[in-house]
Amino acid sequence: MFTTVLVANRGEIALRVARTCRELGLRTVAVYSTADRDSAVVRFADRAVRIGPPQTRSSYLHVPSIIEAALSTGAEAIHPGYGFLSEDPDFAEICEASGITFIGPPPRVIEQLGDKAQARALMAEAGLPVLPGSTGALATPGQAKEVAQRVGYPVILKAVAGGGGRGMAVVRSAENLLHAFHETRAHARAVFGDERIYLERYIEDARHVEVQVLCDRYGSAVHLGERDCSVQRRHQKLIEESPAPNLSPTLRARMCEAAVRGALAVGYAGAATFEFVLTPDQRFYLMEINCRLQVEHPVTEMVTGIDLVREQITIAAGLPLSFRQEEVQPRGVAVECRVNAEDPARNFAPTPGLLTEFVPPGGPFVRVDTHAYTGWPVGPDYDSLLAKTVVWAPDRPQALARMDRALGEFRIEGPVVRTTTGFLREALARPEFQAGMHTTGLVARMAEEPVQVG
Amino acid sequence: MFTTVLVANRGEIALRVARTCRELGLRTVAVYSTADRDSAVVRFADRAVRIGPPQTRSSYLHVPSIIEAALSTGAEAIHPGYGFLSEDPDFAEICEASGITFIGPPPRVIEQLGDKAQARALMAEAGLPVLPGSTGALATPGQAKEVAQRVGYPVILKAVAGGGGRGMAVVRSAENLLHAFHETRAHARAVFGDERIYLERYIEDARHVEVQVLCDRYGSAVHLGERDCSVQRRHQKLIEESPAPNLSPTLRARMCEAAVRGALAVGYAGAATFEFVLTPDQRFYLMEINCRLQVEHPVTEMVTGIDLVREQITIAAGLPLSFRQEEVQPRGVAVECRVNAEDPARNFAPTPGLLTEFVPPGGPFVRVDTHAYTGWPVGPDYDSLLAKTVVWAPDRPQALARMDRALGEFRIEGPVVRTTTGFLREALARPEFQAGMHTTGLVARMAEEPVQVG
Amino acid sequence: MTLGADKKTHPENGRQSVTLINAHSLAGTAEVTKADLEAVCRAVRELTRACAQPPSRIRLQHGRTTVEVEWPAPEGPAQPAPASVATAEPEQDTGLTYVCAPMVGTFYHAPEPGSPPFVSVGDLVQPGQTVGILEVMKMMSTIASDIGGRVVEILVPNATSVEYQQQLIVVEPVAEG
Amino acid sequence: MTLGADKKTHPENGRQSVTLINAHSLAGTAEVTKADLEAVCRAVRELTRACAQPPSRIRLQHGRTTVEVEWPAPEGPAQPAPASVATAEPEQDTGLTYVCAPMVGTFYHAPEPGSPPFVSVGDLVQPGQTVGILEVMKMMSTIASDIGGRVVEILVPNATSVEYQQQLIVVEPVAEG
Repeated sequence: MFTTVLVANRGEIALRVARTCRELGLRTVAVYSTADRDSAVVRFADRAVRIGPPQTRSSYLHVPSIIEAALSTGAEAIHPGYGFLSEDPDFAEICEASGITFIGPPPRVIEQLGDKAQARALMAEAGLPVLPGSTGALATPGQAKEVAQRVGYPVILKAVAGGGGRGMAVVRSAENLLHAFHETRAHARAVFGDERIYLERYIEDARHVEVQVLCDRYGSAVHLGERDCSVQRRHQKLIEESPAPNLSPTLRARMCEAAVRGALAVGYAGAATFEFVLTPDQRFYLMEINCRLQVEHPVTEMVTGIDLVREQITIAAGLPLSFRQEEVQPRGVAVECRVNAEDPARNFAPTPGLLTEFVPPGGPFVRVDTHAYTGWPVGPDYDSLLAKTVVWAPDRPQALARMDRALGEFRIEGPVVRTTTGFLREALARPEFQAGMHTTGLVARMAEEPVQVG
Repeated sequence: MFTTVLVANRGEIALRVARTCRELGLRTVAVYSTADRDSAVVRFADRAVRIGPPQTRSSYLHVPSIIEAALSTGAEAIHPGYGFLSEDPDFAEICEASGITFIGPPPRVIEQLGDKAQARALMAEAGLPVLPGSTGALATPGQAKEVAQRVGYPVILKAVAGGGGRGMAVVRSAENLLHAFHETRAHARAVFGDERIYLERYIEDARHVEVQVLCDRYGSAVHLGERDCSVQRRHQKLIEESPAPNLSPTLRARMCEAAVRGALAVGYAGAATFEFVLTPDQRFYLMEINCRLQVEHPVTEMVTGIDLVREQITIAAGLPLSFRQEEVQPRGVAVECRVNAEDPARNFAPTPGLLTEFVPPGGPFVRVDTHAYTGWPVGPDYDSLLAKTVVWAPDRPQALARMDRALGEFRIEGPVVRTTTGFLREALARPEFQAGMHTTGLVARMAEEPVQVG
Repeated sequence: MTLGADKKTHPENGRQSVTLINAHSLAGTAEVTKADLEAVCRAVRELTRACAQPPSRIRLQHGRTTVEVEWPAPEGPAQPAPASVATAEPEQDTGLTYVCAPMVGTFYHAPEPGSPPFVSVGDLVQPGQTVGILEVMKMMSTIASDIGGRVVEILVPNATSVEYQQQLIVVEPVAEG
Repeated sequence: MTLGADKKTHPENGRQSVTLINAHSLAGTAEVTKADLEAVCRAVRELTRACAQPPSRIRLQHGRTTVEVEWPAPEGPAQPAPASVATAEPEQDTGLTYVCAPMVGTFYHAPEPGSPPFVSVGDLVQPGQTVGILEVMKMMSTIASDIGGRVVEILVPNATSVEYQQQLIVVEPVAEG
């Protein structure tokens, strides 16, 4: 086992990772940009190294600074959190070349699965259902048109190097394809430095269901059940829960089995998430595989009792999985809501600013993962996630009532700060959500027909 | 079911009860003294009624004001929390006479079990092991001497109307008995308005293990396992956990069975706690029965997944228990630490004052029950409990590491405020506690031999 | 000595209150003693301590001592007004006094239904005179005015539930002599 | 000394209290002694210590002492915290400047082991002159002084890990002409 771990991230996830490191008896090193010098993880960690200015390119994405910080503090391992360098195969490789363990899958696996077109092909080979679409990247607009014709509209164009809901465009008819093709490609080039795109059939009114997998380095793999993340706004998840409501045990078992099979097929090690689209007629197709901890991992922790960061670390340290599949026994229902510093009334524009008051909810079966506190200046440089609120209850109606209670308890004040708590409570109150019959179209429909009060 | 519940308490427990009421869809009414006008529960509740000045006698203990507050707000039920009026049979009776449901056992049961001498006799009759001692209250010092001679020193003198660790005196030899007899009696008269005392054999180096019981109004009773509360300072609990460490399954089963039998014997309804003393040779004896929610109830909630306040309310509403004994399946280990606004360096003197900073711990498997927030003025009028920190983990070593992490995370600042977090971490670190071999003598021994640093 | 860039924040939007001090200059050249300074600081500490929120700014000028303390102004819906501690004490500004409820209960204007009220607006009351009745758990007790004066307003309708220390009747003290 | 404190609420916006302290003061041009100044500083330290948050600004004027302490007070969208812990900019008081690390790495005084250091205390440096080397992942890059002046102190020992913007060398600008 390591003695010192560096957390190459910021915000709530850096604190969350550092917490588990502390519990494992590991010394923890935080890295921070000058904007984060009073951040929660800086206060929490045993050591903190200032690595750069607020701009992520020169701080949280700056590989040499992070490697130097690790070497100078004697960190034997780096946990990348999510986002930033968490799925960068080059970073993982540089870590290993520098004698530092990257807490994540092998660089080769990150590279294979990070190429969404290649991942599609590999998984299809492993027998996982993938959506009808292009084989590999699209060479020309003509090829795109041909494939779209074959699979039928609507289709979705995706960046090969994308993921996490970014770099995608839905095309509903042939006349829009050419324009979308060029636009998506230009966007992919600008954002990911890789202009390759591919095409899949797009399913309307689908559900987003993903399976959490853990694999050790010795070929053992288990799944920790699934999460439903269908409440999304522009492909960004807002509410996640486990188990997925109204999912038949057979279908659940098939999805989980597929995820484990896929992970084993590529020699995965660490924590992976297999994201599936679930169609109204109960078919499921692989969308992508994430080679990192997910934002929404706490719901899985709440129902299984398993600390996913702990497992990531022990796997990276070379320990075999400490439990077998049959020992994973999910219990009850967990729901997570992402409270963002955004103004729903102004199209969810971020609202950075000083928090003059920040009192999170507490009490029975409520977990809050946040880096915020009274006096924290929410900066304009990073994403607007302020607090993940997670609740557990024996059943879904109780969990939803508990979440509504918890969200209502938040006291977040600041001269300019607005949050999404009210919006989330509205979403929770929608009849289709209460019934567990909602799809990824829920938020868009909310905008069309505001909820009835009373 | 009720539509409106009044919470006749303050501090963390008032908020905790109100939270569950909200989750049940009930309107909640808070009552508050002028010292508590900005309290968390006042902010949280649907209605808040100011009932009196800071002095508890004229506010939280003032029955007419609380009844009037309930009647004027349309509350059909009163939850008394713990302390204050929670075990006052007169209050329970006045509630019922006023057409308000008292969320607790029937007044007759509270009265019987509140008389500790009578409770002893009733439980002995029901076949529960009680410590050798006096039959009923002691009439004269001579009688006390006679009984003490018979059961052997050390003995403990207890107020018949006492409980919760108050009104007790340990006597180690005959020459001290007369003095202790008069002193304990005078104390009992002053504090409880009832000078009657009784005598039991006192067990040195014992453990405090208690069993949580739930009974509905139809003769069904279940236990929710036990809690070990052996870390005490002057009979006040500081750390509690479930399950009790190093307790054989047979012994656990016997204790739990005894508690259920005792509850059924007196026609109990609601939540009860049977407190046992567990001797070094693994015998257990009943100490007392508490007719209310315990401060430490969250550890039971964390391992069973059952919301005890919810059960109290549904039982009081006349619903039968919603689960059977075999459906209660404890999982993992939960530990609670009581963080008090006290200065361990000044003999745990309370340190009231403004909280200029209050950031509670969070993250995986941490629950905090607190009414404190940045800006809350900790008042001098009430007890010093600031925050109950509860953690869960699959096993005890992980739970203790997690608790240490969580306590270390607290940021509590104020010009004069001191807390017990450091002291609690020291207690957690003691080898005998880590091994689960500690007794109620732990804290006294800590004072004698300060912990070694490093 | 640490000096920062001068970034004055004078919010135009009025979201933050600005505190202005009228530094009170006394004539003469009294020396500013250490004790004076300490007294000022103590006062500031007390002020800041009394406030739930930490201040956002403190300004202390020494010669012609000036102290400014500023708090961040909460925005949006005003915080639930701290339930006014209603006492029978006169408000400094208006000179009015209030008869307040000594307990939670139901306030009645008259001894029994149909009877004329104990007092009406415009009446003169003597110290100790009964001005209403409070019913607490079926027990009736009288409420008296502490001081003498003229009844300006009756704030609570007849047969209404009141809280502890809730203001019931406004009395304007009548100047003596 | 009499101190008055008024806490008023502006009812029209229902927002923040304004605190006024009228302290008496001294006229004239009494000399402010060093002891006085220290007393003020101590007082400010105590004031700020009582606060949860570190202040964002402290202003201390010497003649007719003025002290201002300011905490982060947001205005409009986003006020990125001034990161000016260590910049190469001159400190207003001392006139000293600092050469800071542009990146996390290992700082070396000399081009290679055994060589004489680039600069020593007392040396005059020209703008742009190399004063050290930073090793970042085996890559060496030179560190230059932005301005000319005399080396006052070398703050970091040879072959030491440094943080981003960590102060390395103190340079006192030499007056021109």
